[in-house]
Amino acid sequence: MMRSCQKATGWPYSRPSAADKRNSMISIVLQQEAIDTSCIIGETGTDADGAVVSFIGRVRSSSRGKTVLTMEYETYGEMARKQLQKIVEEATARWSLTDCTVVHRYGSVAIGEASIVIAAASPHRDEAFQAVRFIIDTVKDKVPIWKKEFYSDGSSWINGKE
Amino acid sequence: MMRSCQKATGWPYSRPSAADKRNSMISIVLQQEAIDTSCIIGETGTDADGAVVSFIGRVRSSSRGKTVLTMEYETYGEMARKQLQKIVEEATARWSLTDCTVVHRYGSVAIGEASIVIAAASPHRDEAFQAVRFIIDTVKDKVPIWKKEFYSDGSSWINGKE
Amino acid sequence: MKIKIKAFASVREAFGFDEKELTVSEGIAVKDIVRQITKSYQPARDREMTLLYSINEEYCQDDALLSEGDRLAIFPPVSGG
Amino acid sequence: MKIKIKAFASVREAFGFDEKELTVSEGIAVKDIVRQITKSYQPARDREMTLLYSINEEYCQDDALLSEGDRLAIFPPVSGG
Repeated sequence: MMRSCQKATGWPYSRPSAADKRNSMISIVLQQEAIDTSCIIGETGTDADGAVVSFIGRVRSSSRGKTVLTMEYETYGEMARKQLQKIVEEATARWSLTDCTVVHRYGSVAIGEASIVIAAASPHRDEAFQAVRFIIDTVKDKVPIWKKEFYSDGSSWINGKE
Repeated sequence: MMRSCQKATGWPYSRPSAADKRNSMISIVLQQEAIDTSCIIGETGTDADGAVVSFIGRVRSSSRGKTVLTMEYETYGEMARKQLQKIVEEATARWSLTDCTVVHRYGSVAIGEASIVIAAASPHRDEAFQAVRFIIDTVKDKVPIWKKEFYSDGSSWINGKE
Repeated sequence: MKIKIKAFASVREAFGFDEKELTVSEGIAVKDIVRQITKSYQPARDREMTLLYSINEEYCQDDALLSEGDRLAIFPPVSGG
Repeated sequence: MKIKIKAFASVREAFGFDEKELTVSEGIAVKDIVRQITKSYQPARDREMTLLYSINEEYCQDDALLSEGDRLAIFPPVSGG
């Protein structure tokens, strides 16, 4: 399901899935460009959806007491997309989402910019809340992406959850 | 805290509060105009925030088996603003939010349009998720706003939670 | 003493007004006013609606007492969001 | 048989390569390959990193066996999001 706002950038990825059969829409994108957050959130959901819940993960200016100048994300692209697809399919089936989009950046991401955006739509709010929470928690646990923080006096890989 | 995207429309409301003293930003808006969802979500949060969670409540095309043509929201404005402010102040204090915006519409709202947008920013995601969930649940329970659904063959007030 | 009464949504339609001023006796309770209103508005009584109340924009119970100049609001369970 | 090895993030830096082809004996396990690599890359062994593995883009344990043409990836705990 290619959306207008993703045509210009990124890497839309879709394949036939259990979710598709129930007329759910799933979009998984890994991209180097800045994420057009508004566009993604605004275009998620149909007239049957009463709720759109979204999560925006942003690069913070400080991390464990140190001032972060910039962040670099490295990804194992093929595996990251497979894992993301699996996670979103599971969430879609479990909470009967009608529409779900996940966009994750790689490469250099500036302070305040979004590193990840998740948007999920469902007829009622409880499902969308639970699904988005599940997706971000599972992404942080399973998807092969790593961040490296750059400080004025060096840099450091973040291994695992902070 | 007046934001650029709210200047044109709506009714920004703020008063000195416990939350303000901790440098949190709170915006409460009741407006008749369509909500600029992207703008609100995009402008919520600072460089210290790693997470922005948002909830968009939208008018659904069907409700308990009936096709809804349009929705009308009636509000007790003065009390609704007081209640919203109280709810958001409580959430801000309880989950240490740095920034939180709630915009609710009144008057006629078309199918697919947002009736409410809530956006909350915090350094870590757990707080923002919990706060947004608390706010929407409490809004639906406490804030004096009522909706009336219009069908092809009549209309119906929705009293209390569906 | 004088008080202001507001009604909203289905209650407003049942009562047939959205705002009116009423002259009532000192220290009257919310429920006495409601009884008086629903007596004269037959449709409202028939519906047996759940009613909520606020005085000066704060929720109150039906045994709350009113003072000169108070704004009493009567409305059904809310359904915003 | 030939397999492809990929390394990421801190493991990539410690190993000093991001991708290489290796000729190994049939039915070798992930841990045997890792032992061989960390032997020749002193810094990696010193760090005592927690390592995660995948074969052909699916997570696996270190006792998983490799087949001709497999893509083995070795990386530290993930930190995306």
